Amino acid sequence: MTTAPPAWPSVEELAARIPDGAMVALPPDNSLPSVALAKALIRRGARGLRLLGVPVSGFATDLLIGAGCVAELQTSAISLGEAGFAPRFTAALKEGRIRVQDATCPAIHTMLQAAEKGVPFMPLRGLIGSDILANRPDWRVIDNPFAESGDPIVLLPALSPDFCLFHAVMADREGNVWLGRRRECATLAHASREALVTVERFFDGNLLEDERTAPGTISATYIGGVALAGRGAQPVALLDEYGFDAGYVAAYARAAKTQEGFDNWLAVELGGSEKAA
Amino acid sequence: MTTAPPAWPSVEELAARIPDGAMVALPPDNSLPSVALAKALIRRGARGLRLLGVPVSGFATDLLIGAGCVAELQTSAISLGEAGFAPRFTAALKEGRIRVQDATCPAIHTMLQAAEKGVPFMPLRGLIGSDILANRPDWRVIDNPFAESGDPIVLLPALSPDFCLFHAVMADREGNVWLGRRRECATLAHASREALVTVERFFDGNLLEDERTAPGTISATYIGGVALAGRGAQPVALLDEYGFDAGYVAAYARAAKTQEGFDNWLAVELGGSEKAA
Amino acid sequence: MIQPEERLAAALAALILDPAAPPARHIAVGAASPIPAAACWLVKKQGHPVRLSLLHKRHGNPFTEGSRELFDLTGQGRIDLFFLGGGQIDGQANINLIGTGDWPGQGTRFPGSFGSAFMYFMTPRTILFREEHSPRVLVPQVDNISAPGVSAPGVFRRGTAQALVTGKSLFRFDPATARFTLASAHPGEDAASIRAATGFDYDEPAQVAVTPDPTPEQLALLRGPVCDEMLETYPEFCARVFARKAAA
Amino acid sequence: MIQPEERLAAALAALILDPAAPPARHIAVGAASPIPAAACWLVKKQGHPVRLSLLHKRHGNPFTEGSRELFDLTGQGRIDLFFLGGGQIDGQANINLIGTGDWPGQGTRFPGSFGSAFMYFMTPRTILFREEHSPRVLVPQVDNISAPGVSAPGVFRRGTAQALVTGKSLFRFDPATARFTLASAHPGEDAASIRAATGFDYDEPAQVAVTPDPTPEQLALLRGPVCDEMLETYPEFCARVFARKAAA
Repeated sequence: MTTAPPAWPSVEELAARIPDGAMVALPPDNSLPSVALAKALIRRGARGLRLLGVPVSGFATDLLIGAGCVAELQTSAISLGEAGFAPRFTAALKEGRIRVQDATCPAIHTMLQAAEKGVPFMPLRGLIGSDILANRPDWRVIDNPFAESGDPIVLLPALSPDFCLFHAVMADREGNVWLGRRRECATLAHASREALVTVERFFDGNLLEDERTAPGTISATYIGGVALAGRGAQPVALLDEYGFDAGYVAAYARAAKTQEGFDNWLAVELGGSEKAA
Repeated sequence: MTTAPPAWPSVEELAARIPDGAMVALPPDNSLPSVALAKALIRRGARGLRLLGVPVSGFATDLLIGAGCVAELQTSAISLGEAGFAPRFTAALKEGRIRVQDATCPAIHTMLQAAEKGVPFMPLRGLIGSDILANRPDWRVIDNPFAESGDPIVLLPALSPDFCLFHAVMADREGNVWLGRRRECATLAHASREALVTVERFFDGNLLEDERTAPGTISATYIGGVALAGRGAQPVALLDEYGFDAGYVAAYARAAKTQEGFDNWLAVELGGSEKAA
Repeated sequence: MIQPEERLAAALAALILDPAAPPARHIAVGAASPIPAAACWLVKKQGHPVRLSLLHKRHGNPFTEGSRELFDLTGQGRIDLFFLGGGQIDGQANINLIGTGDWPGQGTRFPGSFGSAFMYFMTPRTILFREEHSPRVLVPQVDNISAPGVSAPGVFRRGTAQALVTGKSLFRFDPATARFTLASAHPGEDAASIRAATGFDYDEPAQVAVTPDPTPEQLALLRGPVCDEMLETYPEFCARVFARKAAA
Repeated sequence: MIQPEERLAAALAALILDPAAPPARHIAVGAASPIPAAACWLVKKQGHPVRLSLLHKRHGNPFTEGSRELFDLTGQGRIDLFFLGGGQIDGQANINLIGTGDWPGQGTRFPGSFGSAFMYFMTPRTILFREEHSPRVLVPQVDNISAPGVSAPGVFRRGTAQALVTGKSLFRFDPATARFTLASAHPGEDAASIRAATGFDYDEPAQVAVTPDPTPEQLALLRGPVCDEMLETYPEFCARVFARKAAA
């Protein structure tokens, strides 16, 4: 039984809440990024965004970089998967148009967990001897106070993105959102000041009331806004709803080898919508 | 469609894997402790257990203390809820028969999260000025290395219980267990060396395959053993399956005011089974 | 007839809505706290936008990570107000949930500190609530500190007690002086009876106000929609105070 | 005809089962690693009890906390073996996934370090795998270190590289000397051709063994049940190597 959704904002209205210069976190291509919101940011001509890959970056990030929306990227890796390196990222890095801060996957999770917990830092093993650490003056090495003898360990500062954007299966009237096993988005929502979410459909009930939907639900407490966006993760997969569109991404990768090719691809992609200046 | 479960051990066999002196973690009365396993430990005459309340303790802990199975208790609180203080705990503390280590709820969660993450410690706000901290020589205060001026903060060491015991709704052939929204048991299972689980019923399929069951499932990776125990949480509630039996707990609280009353209650409760010496 | 619990709920609701205090957009209510829960529901049913997280609600419990999620939420600064009690509460707003006598409660053992040693620091405001108002509970100095009323400069702390509400009166707390001031006495009490029943020293105005009665509108809400919300979690309380029983 | 990928999978399987190495009860396989994945499935289909966590499996993905759960699992010591590659790999087993030239890859930028700076320390053993065997990839010293091959005394580390497998040969790694030793050359290669294709210095036995062919039983498993398991995640690989296509 489907009824009309409540008076949710449009995807464009949601994107308009994200000011230029904001730190925006995106999950990777296997964990429900909202490509719909990324495209809306491009349509509104966002500038100076500081993107965070949680913990790595993919299609939506390359798109935003190509469209000139991004000033900084913190991530543990960026690629288009089988379609290879992220072409607009690589070009922007070469041309000095974006600042890149390299991390390693568990470090990004850990910084978000520190923010989730409200502590100023968390430790993480590994990292010592890596040039990642050598290039992160914001990370510290201390001697483990619980060890008998010297035991250096890295402390990572808490990181609270201004916004995180993801795409879920459904949301209810309260603003609870359901995304099944992809519960890592919950930590991201907890750590972010505001989570903006697109969903496939409206759920007419309370997702937290039913024991069967509750465990895959993120409470509205953490959700700043929900918009309806059918196939809003596409070309990325959404659980068992739809698969990864490898052909679409491969076509993008070919087109985006040059800025001109990217611009043409984007003009077609954004269709009738006015393109960002 | 229900079929016979695979060749699982009995509750008694599961309890037999827990040696005397082991550190055993139990969730509180609102979060699926396995009362069935606690009773099996009493039947086998377990001794010297070191219990951990995650983060508080309830009915099963008072039962184990009354039966003489417990040497130590680390917890943030212990009570029988509406039925009042935990009588066998209080008597054992008075008579010096158990060692009690007081904590505060988020500290217990944090110590388990440190173990889950494989780090030797994690920080936590609060606590400074509390006598809990003053009585925990194993907790440290350091100056936050990320602060500009002095900012004392507590570091808590990682804590890995030998076993954790909880009661879930169902388990599949692989050993995956489903407990719905009570996902805090996942952190407990991750942090513990072995999770021993009782369930209401067998699930004939793979709980991690289906997007609807996956988010409330704990992977078999963390599960040391599963046994069937119908109403194995009773008198505690199990999600929407059955409620808290307040009358049963109130009757226990009345009986357990004295050791004699407890012993009589237990003799009836354990029925035909041989009572622990 | 106004029940004492109804008056206390109304008094707590007024403190929640205190315009001088930091806003209470999200309130968490712990175990075995029917009167604070009634106060929160009263505020909500009066039409104020507030999110309530009731930890012991069985159906529709908002947390999928158990109590850890509450503490993390609070760590994030998303919980604005919490209620705490104490087996002992002293004049500096220290609370003792451990027990009397030597550590860990060799006299009378209380249940334990729960999350108090964290929540008291991390919420912008705490309302202390204890129905029993006696020199046994309100002591000059607690035997054991579960959570301190104030902290040394430099110790991270978002807030302190806003007030202490008992079965006899309402005290305001001033963290700068670490002292309570009697704000109002419930009907039947006066300055002298409060002083006699209180083990700690506190400040007192020349004229002690009377804690107001709930309004008829508040009483109607408490006995109707507030009770409806509380029946599942607090059946005994609802039967006793509102003379209402849950459907079988 | 034995495909090169089949030989590599069999060589990796032999390393996984190496009785001298710590046991591999639970192996995790990262993104875009069809040959390591085939090796793991081969071990499993040969009847060895091993748990496989394949991070990019869409259906029945074992993780409900995403990749954080993999890193936590590894932190707990529950992952025994992991595979790592590198845009550059040097003679001390340092790996570079960042890029060539100045930080952060001003020459050729690689995708980034993923979890390597953690996994390389926290798994009891790592198998380095890179099909391209050239002086461009196997360098005397990596330009940027994503994860170091060995660590100073006192730095917490559970293990190091066990071996490096390429399209031309198999090297063993000795963490005590931080050097590779050529263990076998694949058919068509010899000591001289490996030396010429390798940018870093390494040790070499008097007689270089030839990497063995997969047995007929292994080939049957690879082309049958192993391919069945991999079709969904690696359709292109299965089509190319095993000439099998997923059902439409």
